[in-house]
Amino acid sequence: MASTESLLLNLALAVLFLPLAGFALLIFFGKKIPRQDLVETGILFTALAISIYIMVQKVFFVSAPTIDLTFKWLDLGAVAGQQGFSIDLGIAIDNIAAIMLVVVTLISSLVHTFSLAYMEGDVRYTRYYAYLGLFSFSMLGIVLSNNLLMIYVFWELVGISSYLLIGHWYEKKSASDASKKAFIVNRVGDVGFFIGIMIVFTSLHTFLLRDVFGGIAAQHLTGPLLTAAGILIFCGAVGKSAQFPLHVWLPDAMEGPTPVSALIHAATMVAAGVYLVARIFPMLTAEALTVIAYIGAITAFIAATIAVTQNDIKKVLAYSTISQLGYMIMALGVDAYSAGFFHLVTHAAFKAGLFLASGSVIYAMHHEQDMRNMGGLRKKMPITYWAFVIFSLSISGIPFTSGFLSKDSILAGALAYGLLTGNYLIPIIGYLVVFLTAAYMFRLIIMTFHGEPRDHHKYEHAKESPKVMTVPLIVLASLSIFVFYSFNPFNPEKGWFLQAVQQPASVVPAAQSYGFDQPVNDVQVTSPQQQPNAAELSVEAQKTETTRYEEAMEAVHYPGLALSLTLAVLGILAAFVVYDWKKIDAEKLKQRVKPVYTFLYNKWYFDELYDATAVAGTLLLSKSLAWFDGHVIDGVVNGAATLTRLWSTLSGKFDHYIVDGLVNFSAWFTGFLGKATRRVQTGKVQTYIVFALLGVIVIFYVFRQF
Amino acid sequence: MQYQFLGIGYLTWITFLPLIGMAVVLLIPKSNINAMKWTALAATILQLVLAAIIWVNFKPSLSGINDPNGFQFVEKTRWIDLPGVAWFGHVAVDYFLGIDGLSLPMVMLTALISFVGVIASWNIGKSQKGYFALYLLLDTGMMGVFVALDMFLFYVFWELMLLPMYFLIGIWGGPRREYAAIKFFLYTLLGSVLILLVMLGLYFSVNVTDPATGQAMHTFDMLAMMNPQNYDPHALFAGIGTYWRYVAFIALFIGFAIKVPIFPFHTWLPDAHVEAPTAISVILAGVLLKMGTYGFLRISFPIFPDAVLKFSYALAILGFINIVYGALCAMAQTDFKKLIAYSSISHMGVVLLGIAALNTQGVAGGVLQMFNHGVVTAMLFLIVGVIYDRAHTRGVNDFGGLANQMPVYTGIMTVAFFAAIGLPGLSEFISELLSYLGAFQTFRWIAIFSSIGIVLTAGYMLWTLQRVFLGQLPEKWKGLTDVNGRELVSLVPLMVVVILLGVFPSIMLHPMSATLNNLVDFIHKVGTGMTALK
Amino acid sequence: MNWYDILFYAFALITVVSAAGVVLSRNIVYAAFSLLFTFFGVAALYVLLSADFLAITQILLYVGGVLVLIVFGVMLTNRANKVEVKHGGLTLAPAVLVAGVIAGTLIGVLTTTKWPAASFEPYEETARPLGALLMTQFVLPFELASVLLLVALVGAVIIARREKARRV
Amino acid sequence: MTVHVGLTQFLVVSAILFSLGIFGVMTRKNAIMVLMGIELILNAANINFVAFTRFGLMNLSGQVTAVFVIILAAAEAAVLLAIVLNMFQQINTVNVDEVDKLKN
Repeated sequence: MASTESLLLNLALAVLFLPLAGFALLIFFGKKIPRQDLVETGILFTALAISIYIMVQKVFFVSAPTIDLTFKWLDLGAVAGQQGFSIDLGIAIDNIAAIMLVVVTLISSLVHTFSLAYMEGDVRYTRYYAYLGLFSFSMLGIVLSNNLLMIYVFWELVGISSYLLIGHWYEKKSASDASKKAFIVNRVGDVGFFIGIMIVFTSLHTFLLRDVFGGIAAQHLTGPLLTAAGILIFCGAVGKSAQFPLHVWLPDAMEGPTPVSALIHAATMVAAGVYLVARIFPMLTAEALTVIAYIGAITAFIAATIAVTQNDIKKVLAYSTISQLGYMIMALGVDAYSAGFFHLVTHAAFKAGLFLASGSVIYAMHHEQDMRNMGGLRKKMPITYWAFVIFSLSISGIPFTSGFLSKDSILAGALAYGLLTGNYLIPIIGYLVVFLTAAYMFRLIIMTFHGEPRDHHKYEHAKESPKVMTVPLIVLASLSIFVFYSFNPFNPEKGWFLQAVQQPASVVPAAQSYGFDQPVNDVQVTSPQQQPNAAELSVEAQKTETTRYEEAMEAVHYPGLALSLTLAVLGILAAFVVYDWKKIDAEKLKQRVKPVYTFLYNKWYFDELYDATAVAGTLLLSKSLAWFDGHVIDGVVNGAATLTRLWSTLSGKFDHYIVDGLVNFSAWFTGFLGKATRRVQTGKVQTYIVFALLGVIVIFYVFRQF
Repeated sequence: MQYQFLGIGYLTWITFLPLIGMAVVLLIPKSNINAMKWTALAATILQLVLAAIIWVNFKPSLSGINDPNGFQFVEKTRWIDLPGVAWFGHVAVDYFLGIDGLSLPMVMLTALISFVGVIASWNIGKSQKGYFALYLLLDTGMMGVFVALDMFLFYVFWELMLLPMYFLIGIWGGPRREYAAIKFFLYTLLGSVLILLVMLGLYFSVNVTDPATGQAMHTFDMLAMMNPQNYDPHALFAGIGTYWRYVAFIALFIGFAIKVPIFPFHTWLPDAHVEAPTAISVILAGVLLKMGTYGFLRISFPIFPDAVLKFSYALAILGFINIVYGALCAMAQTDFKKLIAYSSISHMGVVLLGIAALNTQGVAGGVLQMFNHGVVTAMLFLIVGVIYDRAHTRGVNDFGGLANQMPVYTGIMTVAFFAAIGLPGLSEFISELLSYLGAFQTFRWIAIFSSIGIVLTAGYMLWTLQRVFLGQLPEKWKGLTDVNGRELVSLVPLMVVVILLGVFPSIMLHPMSATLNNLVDFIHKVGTGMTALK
Repeated sequence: MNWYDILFYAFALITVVSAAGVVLSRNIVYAAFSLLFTFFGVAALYVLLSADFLAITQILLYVGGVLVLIVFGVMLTNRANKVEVKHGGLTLAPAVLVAGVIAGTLIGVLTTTKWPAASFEPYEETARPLGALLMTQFVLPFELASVLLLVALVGAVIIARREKARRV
Repeated sequence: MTVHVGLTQFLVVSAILFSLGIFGVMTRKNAIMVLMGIELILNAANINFVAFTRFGLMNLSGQVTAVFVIILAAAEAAVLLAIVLNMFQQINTVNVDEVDKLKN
């Protein structure tokens, strides 16, 4: 291994374990260290610096697609004559991992900085930073893992950090409820993930992704089972990335501190689901991808519709996050791998920014989160306001922002997918969501920053946040500008980012794949499984002639771009018409579509549905089983005991009256005989002698032989 | 022999050290309670040290199970030798001790839990002399079960541990202690009877050559029972896959299942746990339950491999029922101890599921789960004990907000709870992972349905966590103090083990792998009749 | 009839008559004295049977030991001779009957039995071979007998010396 | 009657003695008298032993047995007299038919 590569691996390990060291330090010696917050923040900035170095090195200078470090973690030996059981684990750095490293450490360090002010004076300030460290460690672990098992391990660990951070203010019932809900809902998805892993391992005897892909390419795992494995692993992503139908936990997770929401529930952890799908992308079959695309599209639509009606600033952002995550998932589902990942990165920046900005607002408004009590904050908080606007433009997909680049790629991909498969529902939903996104984002801005202040008391006390909070906003806002990703503001294709993030070729059998990456002229010839190395294959594919997919992309790129831009602008306009210029009375509009509004306002009644079915059902089942256990099973046991006792009573009676009766009778009878013959028993020795002698004489005469 | 101290083998020492301690305790005057405690503690610490020495000297490459040369620290002498007994003929019982990769984790677990249990017994309120004497006797019985290789000896230890347990629950227990103790005793005794019957059946079926006299004789040697060629062709249990072998396997299974406990033989467990004092709950959940599954692996499986192969599906289904049923029942409980008791049932289901898979990873996962569950459940019961000592109630709904009042306690508890949930990085994750992986390979659908248990476990554990530790602190608990030094001494070693094994499971898996591979191989080869019969 | 026969019948008569006196006498002292004659008669019969050692032993032990003991007993228990020796629970008739039947049976059997040709051996001194036998073939019974005597001695002393217990 | 005195005559004497002893034991109440009866019985038995030895039907062990019988009689007499004395002290009687405490 080249020295650069081993250096990068060591550095990656350092990045991974630094936050863990910080966590341990704060948990065990938290009280003894001065300024614990700065320790952890410093650690994160160190990690950021190293990550940037790793990314630059990897993306621009290292030619190998993947740097890998694998070690044997567990070896159970082998049953004689059979394949042994061992588990290899390790880390790998490829381009997307390197980019994710930077994203995670960047957002994390900015959030750390932001929290210095936001969380100041909190009861469990040290604990808060410790958990942030634990989270960073786990998230980096997901990023660096080169195998499904470690991903699962860190997957659970981010889950637990998320649990701890959502429940940071656990004195509030709502907070502890929300943390519990988040963990359990995630667990549901994780079970699917777990089963998927089991399918993969049982068929291929390895967790290492490269060997998994190799095995699938060698047809060791095919057919419906492969599809099932893909969908089941995707279940993990459904949970973590809050996709329909497991999206219900994310809005509740807003009970946690706002910086946590920014870091975990907007930028990184929830994006881990998308990252996971990207990681396993080569093994997904066409059916699995279709499922993924639909789940993503449905999620994007549902969340966007709900976001339009919400009044809590963080809830709006939460649904917006779900919606955007749906976009990314949908992108992966429609085979727009690069676009999905691109959106993940850009979204991380602007959504973290949005949350931090909302945090800034909440901080200024003394923990007021209801937008109906805000308004007119533009003048009080100019930096926050402008950052907010930039983020909103970015999420709405307005040109010259990063969001425009990534979102446009996704929409183009969806459109191409529709073109190739005839399945237009997905692009239609995609475009609908563009409109909704722009509308609810600007509704948020207008309600918060424009117009007249509604709560004058809080308005009076509001002021711009301190520098530690605004500087992260400025950094994130600047990262929402196109130049960081591509110099061409309208087409990111040739930018470094999309050059670095190339779609890996599918390893599934040709019959089970979309077949988009096959040349236009010759659909059937190339079968990917003949070429084991997925990464090489992707490079190959790019170099050869135009594939069907590229052709479709070519066809839809500019029309799609125009359409999305139009819809976004319309959405912004709609928001202004209703909420700023008040051409249409929002209240009247609500009244007119009251059933729809109520339905949306209540989040499509998902929570109620789950409470009524899954939760209540489980509790009912558990109660009835406990009853069953206590009364039936234990009843049988106790009944057996009672029966035994009854039996023993009966047999006791039997014993007393029959058996003992016989004994007593025989005793009585003997006594009777005794009484009858006691006259013989005179107690006089002589009598006995007489009888003895008479006996002797009798015997003598009886037995004499003459 | 190499591993001896004062001419007596290590295993004898580790088994009978507590008995020496018991003798000392009995000699101590009644008033000197401290001396008794320290004697008990010294005995268990010595035991732990000895266990560590055994651990260090253990050779992981040896296979054990059916191979007399695969056992280590073997001690074998004639114990009972009666040349002519009516019906039985020449009765010879060996004092046959030895460990392999299967018993090693159990020996470690017993030593560790016994040590922790003594510390948890520090505040026993009445007749300490009797308590510690019985406790040490119990310790000897438990250790003996895990090192005995002669079935008769095994049975003796098995019964030996029953009696002190009965008294420990029945005298030092809670309000319904008599009911619980009798239930425990009768239930276990029922199992013992079945084991005894099968043991006698096996005894009469097996013929070996007596090395001393060169004559054929019956034997209680487990290893001899595992070899199909030792069976008298006309005996009850001769052959492979014969009717009576299935019957015997089921009887033996029920005998051990009661101990595990496996649905529907589990109802003694919640009662016993609720009534038993903390330390006894710890021992009960930590060690005693493992004896059942240990019995499966040590006796049922290798002696009746054909029956195991036939019934493995049923075993897996029982494992599934245990997992889901236990978890659901736990969810409905409001008594903290009862909740953990049901969670034990659920977790022991994972063991059953793993070992029913009959492949390396499944069995290894099962055995590791036995160890891990022992440690984690011991922690959970200690935790309940801590809170019960202070608040004198175990109602989950009576608490709330303890996290602020008792931060260190909450921290330790969180580790234990998350270990029980199966959080990666903590020990139970590895064992559950391996068990499920093994089960998935053999019984795909059962493994999938069982994994519902993962969600349910998270559900009731977190719900409990929330009800007890989160939220507002009720006014009446303002006076509760955090864990004290003694409680930390009992909790921290367990916590270290939990985390250590969560990160480096190889520590525990490596010594057992050769043995378990041999076990799996043996079951498949002998169970399908691949080894020629006489 | 030779001297031997005459002597036999004489001593047999003495023995039987005195024995009858023992069992028929109403006075216990007379009975005791009659017993004395019986013992002498038996000793004489022993002499006639050339059992010199036994004859001496008979006189020494029975006359010198047992009889003296009996007389002591009589004296210690008979307060001033006033105790009439009553006949016991059995009336005379059945006793006579039983004894008669026994006697008749025995004598009948004895006289009708054909004894093997008895070799009337010449007189030999018996003390020496008896001693040898006791020390060889019968050493164990001999020792046992000595132990028995010791036990009887000690036991007799203890029983006789026992404190007067409460009357019931 | 030319028959010389032989075995039969001795045995007859012994039988008469025995019967007289039995008669004494049966009819007397006084324990000492009973003892005397027993002594007669024992003497009768001894005569038999010695007679058998003399007439060659038994070797010298007959006499040895007689010696033991005498020893036994002596011991028995001692013990019995002790018992009688004790009995006399306790219940003030020497009549065996009054010693019936075990009855009822």
